[in-house]
Amino acid sequence: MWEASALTITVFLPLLGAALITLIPKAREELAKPVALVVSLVAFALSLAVLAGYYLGPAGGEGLAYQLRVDWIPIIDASYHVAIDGISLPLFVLSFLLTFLCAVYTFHHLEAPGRPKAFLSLMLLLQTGMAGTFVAFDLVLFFVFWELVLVPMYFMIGIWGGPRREYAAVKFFLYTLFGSVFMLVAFIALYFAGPGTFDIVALQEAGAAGEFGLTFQRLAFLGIFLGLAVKVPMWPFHTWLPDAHTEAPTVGSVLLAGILLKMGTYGFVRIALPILPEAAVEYAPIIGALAVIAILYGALCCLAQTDLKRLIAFSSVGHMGFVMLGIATLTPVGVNAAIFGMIAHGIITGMLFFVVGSIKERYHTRAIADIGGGVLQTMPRMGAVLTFVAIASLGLPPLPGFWGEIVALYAAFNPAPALVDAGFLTFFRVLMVLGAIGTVLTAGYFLNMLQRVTLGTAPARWREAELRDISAIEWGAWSPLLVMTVALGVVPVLVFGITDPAVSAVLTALGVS
Amino acid sequence: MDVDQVTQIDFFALAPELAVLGASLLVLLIELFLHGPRKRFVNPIAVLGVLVAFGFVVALSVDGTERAAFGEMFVVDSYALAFKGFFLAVALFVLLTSYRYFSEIRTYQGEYYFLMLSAFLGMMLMTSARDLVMLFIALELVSIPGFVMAGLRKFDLRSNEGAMKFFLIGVLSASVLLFGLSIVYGFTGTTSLAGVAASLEGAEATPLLLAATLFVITGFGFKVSAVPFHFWAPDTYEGAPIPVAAFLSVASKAAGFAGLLQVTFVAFEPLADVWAPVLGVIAILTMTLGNLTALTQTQMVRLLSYSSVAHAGYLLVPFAVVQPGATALNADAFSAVLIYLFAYGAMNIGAFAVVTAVARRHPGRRITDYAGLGSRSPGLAVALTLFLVSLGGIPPLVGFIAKLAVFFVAVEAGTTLGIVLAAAVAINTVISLVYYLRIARVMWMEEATDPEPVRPGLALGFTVGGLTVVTVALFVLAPLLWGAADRAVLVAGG
Amino acid sequence: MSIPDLFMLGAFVLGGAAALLVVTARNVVHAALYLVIALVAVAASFLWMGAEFLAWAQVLVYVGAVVVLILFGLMLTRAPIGPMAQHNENRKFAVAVSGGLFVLLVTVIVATFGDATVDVTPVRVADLGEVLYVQWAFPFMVLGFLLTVSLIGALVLARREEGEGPLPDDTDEGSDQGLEDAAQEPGPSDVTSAPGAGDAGQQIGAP
Amino acid sequence: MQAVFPLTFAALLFSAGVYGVLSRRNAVLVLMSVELMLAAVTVNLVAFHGLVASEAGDPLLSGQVFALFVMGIGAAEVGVGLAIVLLLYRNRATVNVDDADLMKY
Amino acid sequence: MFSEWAWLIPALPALSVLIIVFSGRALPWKGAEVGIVALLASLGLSLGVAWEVFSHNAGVTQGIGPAGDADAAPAGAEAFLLERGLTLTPLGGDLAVELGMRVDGLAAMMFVLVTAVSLMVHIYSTGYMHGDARYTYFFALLSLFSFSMLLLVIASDLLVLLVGWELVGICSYLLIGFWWEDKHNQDASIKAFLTTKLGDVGLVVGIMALAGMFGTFSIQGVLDGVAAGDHSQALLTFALLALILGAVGKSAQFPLHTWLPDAMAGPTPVSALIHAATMVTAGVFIVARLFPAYQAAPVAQGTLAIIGAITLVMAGLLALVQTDLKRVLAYSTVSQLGYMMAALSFSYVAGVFHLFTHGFFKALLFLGAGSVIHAAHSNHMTEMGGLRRVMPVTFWTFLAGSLALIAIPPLAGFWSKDEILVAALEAGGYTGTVVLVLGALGGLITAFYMTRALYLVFAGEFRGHGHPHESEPAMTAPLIALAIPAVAIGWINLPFPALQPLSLSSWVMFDVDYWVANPVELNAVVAVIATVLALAGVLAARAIYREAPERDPLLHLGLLTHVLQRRYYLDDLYTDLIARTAVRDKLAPAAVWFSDRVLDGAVYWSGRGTYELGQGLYATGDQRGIDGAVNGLGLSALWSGARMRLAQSGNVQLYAGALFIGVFVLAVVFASGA
Repeated sequence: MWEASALTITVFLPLLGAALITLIPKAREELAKPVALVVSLVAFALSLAVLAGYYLGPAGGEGLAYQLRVDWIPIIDASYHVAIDGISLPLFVLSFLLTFLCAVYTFHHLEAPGRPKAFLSLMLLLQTGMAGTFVAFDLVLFFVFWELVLVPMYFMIGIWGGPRREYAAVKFFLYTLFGSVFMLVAFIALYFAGPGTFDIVALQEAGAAGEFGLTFQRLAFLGIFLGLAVKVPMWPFHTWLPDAHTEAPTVGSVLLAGILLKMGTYGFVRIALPILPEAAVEYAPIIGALAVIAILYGALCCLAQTDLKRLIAFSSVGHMGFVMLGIATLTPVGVNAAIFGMIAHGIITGMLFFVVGSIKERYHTRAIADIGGGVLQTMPRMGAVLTFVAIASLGLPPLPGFWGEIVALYAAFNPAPALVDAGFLTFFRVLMVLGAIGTVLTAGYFLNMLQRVTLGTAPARWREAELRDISAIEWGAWSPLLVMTVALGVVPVLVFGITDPAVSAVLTALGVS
Repeated sequence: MDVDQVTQIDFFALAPELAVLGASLLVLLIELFLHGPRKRFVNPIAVLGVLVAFGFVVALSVDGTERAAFGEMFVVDSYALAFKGFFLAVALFVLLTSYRYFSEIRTYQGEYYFLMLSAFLGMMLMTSARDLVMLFIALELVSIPGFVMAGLRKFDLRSNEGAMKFFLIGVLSASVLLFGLSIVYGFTGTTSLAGVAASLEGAEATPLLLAATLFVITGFGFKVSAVPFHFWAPDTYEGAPIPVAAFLSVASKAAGFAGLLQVTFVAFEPLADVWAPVLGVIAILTMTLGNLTALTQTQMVRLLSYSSVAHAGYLLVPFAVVQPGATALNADAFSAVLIYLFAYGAMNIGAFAVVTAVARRHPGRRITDYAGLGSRSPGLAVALTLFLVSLGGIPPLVGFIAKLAVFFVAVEAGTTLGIVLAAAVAINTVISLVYYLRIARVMWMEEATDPEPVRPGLALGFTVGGLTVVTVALFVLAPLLWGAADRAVLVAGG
Repeated sequence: MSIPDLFMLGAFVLGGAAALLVVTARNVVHAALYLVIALVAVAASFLWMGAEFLAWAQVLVYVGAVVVLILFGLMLTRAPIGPMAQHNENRKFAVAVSGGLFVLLVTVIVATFGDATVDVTPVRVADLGEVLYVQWAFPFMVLGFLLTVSLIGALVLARREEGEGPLPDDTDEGSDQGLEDAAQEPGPSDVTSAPGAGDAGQQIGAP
Repeated sequence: MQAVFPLTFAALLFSAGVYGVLSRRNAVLVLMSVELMLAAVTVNLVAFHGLVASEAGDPLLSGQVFALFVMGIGAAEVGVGLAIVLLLYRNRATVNVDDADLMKY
Repeated sequence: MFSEWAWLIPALPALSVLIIVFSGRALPWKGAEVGIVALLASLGLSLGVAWEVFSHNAGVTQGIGPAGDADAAPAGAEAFLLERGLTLTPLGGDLAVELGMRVDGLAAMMFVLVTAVSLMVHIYSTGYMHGDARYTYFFALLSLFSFSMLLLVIASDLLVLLVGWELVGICSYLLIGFWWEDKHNQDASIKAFLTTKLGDVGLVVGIMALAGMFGTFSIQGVLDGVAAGDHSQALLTFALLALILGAVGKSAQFPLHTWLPDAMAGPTPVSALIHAATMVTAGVFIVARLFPAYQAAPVAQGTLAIIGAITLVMAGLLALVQTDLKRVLAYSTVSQLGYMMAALSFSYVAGVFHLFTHGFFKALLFLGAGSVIHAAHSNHMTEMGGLRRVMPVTFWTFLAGSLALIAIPPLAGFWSKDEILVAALEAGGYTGTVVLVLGALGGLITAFYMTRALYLVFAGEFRGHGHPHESEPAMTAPLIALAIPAVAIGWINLPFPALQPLSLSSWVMFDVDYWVANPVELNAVVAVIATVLALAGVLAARAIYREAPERDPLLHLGLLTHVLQRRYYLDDLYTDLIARTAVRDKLAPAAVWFSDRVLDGAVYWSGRGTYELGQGLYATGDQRGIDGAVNGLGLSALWSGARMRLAQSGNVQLYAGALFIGVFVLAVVFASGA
């Protein structure tokens, strides 16, 4: 019973919570916070139970577990098919963790105009969309969850965001939508070209069996690529991201960086590669090149930033570049690295946005020049946490960012045999060197940022302002992330161990690696 | 067809129409005996009539046998029943939307409901008609009350003008349609849809026949407000009472599509090679122009009217992929149109219902009137947001299922035109969300200029709430929608 | 060219000329009278083609009723009776469109039916009546209802009566003055309480 | 009888009607033009009926019956149209079609 | 037995970090004691491990007899090697990262060096950093650094080694910028980190290339793979060259050496520990770690020699003209690291031996310098002088360290540097000759600048402000403790074949065959020449600076004349002309110019240029180009929307016209379709 319904219960519990919150009378709006906290905590606990069950249950840590397949629209063979495996499990759990922590954080601060009821119900709705994307094993269902996140995030940015929130929100929405409608078209094309189903498992089998012609694969991959690349975002589809991140409220930024971006890269691993392996081989060099451009370009743009949040937003472009580089290699190592990179980026950048959000809340500005340095003086703990997280983000070992980057680079040195046969060995090795150079630039802008923000002597007005250092609630929201940052870095097997069997299974089925 | 056959009338088959007819006459009659504010009680009578008719439709569906009365003039099959059910549901919500709007006037309430019910009667007849003559008469029965209702804001010049434009373009296109039909008759010697199809099978597509097809398309193109036959729509919607605008944008348009479906998928199916690309061009033009023009609108009803033009474009996409003889593909295309229509009906009437509610407080119907609606009337704002997002085709709302169905057939066709159409729909979806989101933005992200809440009242509140539920529920229950549409397919050779 | 052809040609010439005059006459009443001629010519052509009943129906319905209705319309709208410019600035455009249409139609007609002939055997009125009341009974009934609907519709629009007022949002230029009392009115009690909006609205929107 | 004569007659009436609809300012004159178009349709129908009768035959007399219906519908339309024109005239004291451009863009 | 527990050596400082971070402030000595105890324990364990390794290796080598006598090692004789590990994580496929330890002679030696120096620095810092606001934080970082360095040393897996490598880098960053209120320190810390990080590109590429070639990150696996010889020679050379780039960055070799002098902005104990004894030797260490691989790639070896040779001379010349005491020492460090690098291209033992000795005496020198600076409140030698009298302990220990560095026999530096020159001589060839000549010349320069520093600091009258006094025992005790190895540590590898089985060469050997084939021998000629050169340098400097260190040497022509007259007029002339005029006034400034302008400028401008590129890219490319295109599309949609709505003219007759136009247009479409 639990085996079949676990994912459904876990995914839709937040939705139920959202509905519950809307029923709270307006006069007692503050009640929404504890409700959201409890709901997200229970959901998180359930996700942990799923995680535990994946290892202790019948799946024993391999293959698909918690499968539930119910016909939804039988005429087009679209089903409610949910399942989970090692590829999605870490992301699944992370989404619940981050949402829970965001719920905690809202006790500390919620941007104007407040309205916790609306905000938290949107957040929980978003959670359902995010978690659902990671467990959907039907293309239509996947798309539904994929799009489901757009609306709440649109409102989160648009209502609670910064000065240019409306522009940012619309841009986020439209840009993502633009990509995803083409993805939908490609999904439907898969239906007609393949075995006449939207079931991802069946389509993967069809893909491995070579049921799709090469020309078709190229076109379909292009469509899917557009949808996913915008979400990732890959260069040059990234321009929505700085605006969205910059203007979004803290919680929005955290979830956007922590989970939403991963949906794109996850889509590559789950859908694009296994179903269209031959096209993947053809596109891999392009993806790799774009990824490396993103790494270098993101870093260079970061150097030019004067806005703290925007800087971190641009850093995401670079980090996701490493993830995409890993995927582009089409090897188990690369894909593992990519998933690790996603988790690492989710935790670290999520944490960065938390800290930066808190700094902004206290300083009432995001401009680095206005902060004027010396956060370590005004708020020593905040400065220390920011330093730690920034250092984690720049890929210092043994923190998680390192594993994602370095293993991706390794994978780029030894790309899949199919790519080697296609004559791209040297190309990928050049990409690796360029990516390695990117790590220096990454270090450069982060240290530059730290210098300008945390170090030095604080301007008099901030010293006199008596800014409050990290509050208890903030510690509560952050310490799990900080602990995980260290834990995943020191014990990377926590993620690699989960992903490796699944990734190897998926990629060996392709026959490209 | 001998005399016995046509005089043996199956009243059960006719029951829904008779119920609506009865209600319409009853409304007209009873209103004479009601005075002042009491005149509004004719609305419940009309609603009751619609519900009774709906009951009959359900009964007929359960019964399941194909019935006919008056030969091909009146056929009851799953297609007809599906559409009748849809039209009656639309009628129900339009009537509920109308209640408070019209309850505030003293006169011609009975006439209004009579006209409205007559129009719906016309639609129901249309779906049962399998003959061009009957089809045309039913279509006129939809149009003529529409002309009148569009002008019901008798003291507002905009309404007068809107009605005039609607009427002139309507009559003009009716003439064009008739001219086309007459040529078709000349070629085939029959006005029966099946007969036309049979006689066109293998026939040479002479220029005159093509011109006739074109004229017929033009006639229906007016009804569905496809570009370039759409110009009346924004002006008329803007001038018309809002419930009537809702009626025009959903019911009247759906009737146009019902007619177009029968004519193209059944009668002209053998000529699909010729007219399908034309409809493809029209589809692309319609959605693009509708969406682009909607971008810069400042008036809510006008914006929705351009939006409904754009939706006509999406609805035309399945027509454009029809191929002669490709029964499976055509059936899918047919059902895609039905799915889209049903979905569109729910969400668009919902949007108009909210607009009706807001217009009571802000007759100007400007988009700026919606500022801060999210804090003033959260319920209405949530509902309108859902309707708009659904119109944009975002899951988990029924609009997504509709878009999915359209994409589905466009891709299924696998032709270049299909791919181009899919891409056009994709791009247009994005464009359309610009203005849908603009309204959402105004509602939720701008300060209210008027702090007073907007209260919809019971009937309107029920409409909005009910349609919200429908918009969400039909997504989850998409198989019902899809299955119903699939069963209602009416394709030559199918 | 047979005799019916000649008759037909006569109706053609007469009706065509009259039709052209209808759409070009500078005097509205003259236009109406030309319309009578054109419609009579149409009736005549029916006659030559063996549709006797239709011919008489045409004369009765159109010449007898419709044209009279139109003349009434002209009078009621106080159209200037004297000659004056009755054309808008689209005239050249209109000539091009209609001329093009005519050329197009004639071309395809001649191409398609250049050598076809029309059976002019008169249709007996009894036969027509039979099919009309048996096979076409249903559309006929619906047409009857349609005429009723149009009658009532025309009446609603054309009449003015006591107590008639504008609809809630009848305003010029859509000014933002909502109905205050409507807004204050509590929603759920609508069903029973008498809305007093009509009166207020009348003062605002009455022409 | 040669089919081209009635058919061309109908085409002429129709085109004239189109011209009138497009170019006449007075709404009543536009209505008259519409009547011409409808008349054209009836001529067409009757002619085609003859055409069909001369070939396969038409036991249902569809063409003539259709023409009859078109006449009825034409009458109904004129009624409603005139009502609309009157309404417009009452509120604005003009029946010129091209003056009606309160709503645009 | 100790070796099995060697993992505790890094683990104890790691534990100490946690304790200090979480409860350091509450402790009586504010956390310092935790670090000291941990390091003490680690040192003890290190010595145990060292003894175990030594006894094993000595057992093997004693069986063979004096190095060089036998032709080959007997079968079964293996150098000590203990590898223990657990799989840290699979990476996919059959690739995994092992968290393992690789205990052998090299590791054991590094354990001793790192823990000993670190312990001394810990103790010293309790005095030096006394009263600092971030005292506890400082000790946490020191412990963290010790852990990181030891992790680097113990790693059996290249990725884990990389972890340690990066960690020491970040510790260095944090410690250089320890007083972060000052922008100068911030800049120095960032420069240090980024410059080494740039080198890390090479390291990462190299490691990836090695791992990619051999399918494992394990050091042993790589070495086995190289030994098996089934690989692309070009790729191996490429990988090793890339690794050299990493080493160049970390060990401040030409041309990436510029960060190290700036790094002196950090607290002096940090300079002693990180920027003299341990972290900067990581580059040397990794080359030593992969020495067998380098042996298989002569090109890489040659590159090492050239880089080392250039560095040692260039840095020595630079040291000549510094007035900042720490900078003198910093350049000296760079120079000595150059020796080590160069040495490793010929002889494993020579390079490692010099690493070991240098670690002790350079730490001593830095700590001594710290003591001096603490007393004089200035880094500048112009504000010192005459401290010999007031700071006797500091003076004597500093002198010992200086002489060790100058390589005066029988102090530590002499033996190790001599070994390098001998190795270069024996290797011969182009690179050998270059290293030999430049190395000898470098000895001269080293002697000169160290003597100058000694005179400027300790001789003459005090030129600064205040009243300097001897440092507290917490600082002097480590000086004394370090002075002992500075004097004596060289004796553990005396170049006499008979002693070799019991010496360092046996202790640190990685392979018995190599030990047999490359005996450490005394070359009397080289030793004498080197010593003479060193003494020449000392004397030259003494000649210039003895009498009046406070005066600008340029004005000391009279003194020069006096020296000439007394002994070797030519010699003095030579000294004057070459050492003072040519070298100091021309070459050294030129080198400074090159270093500051060209190299540093290149670094600066490449950084600056990168920044500008980022600015430009962002402003034009991203915001105007890509984003502009996106916004432009939106705008054009709006624009066309605004155009299109004009079609809605309001005139119904135009609408009707459009209807017919539409019919015509569609007819054309129709016709084309049909």
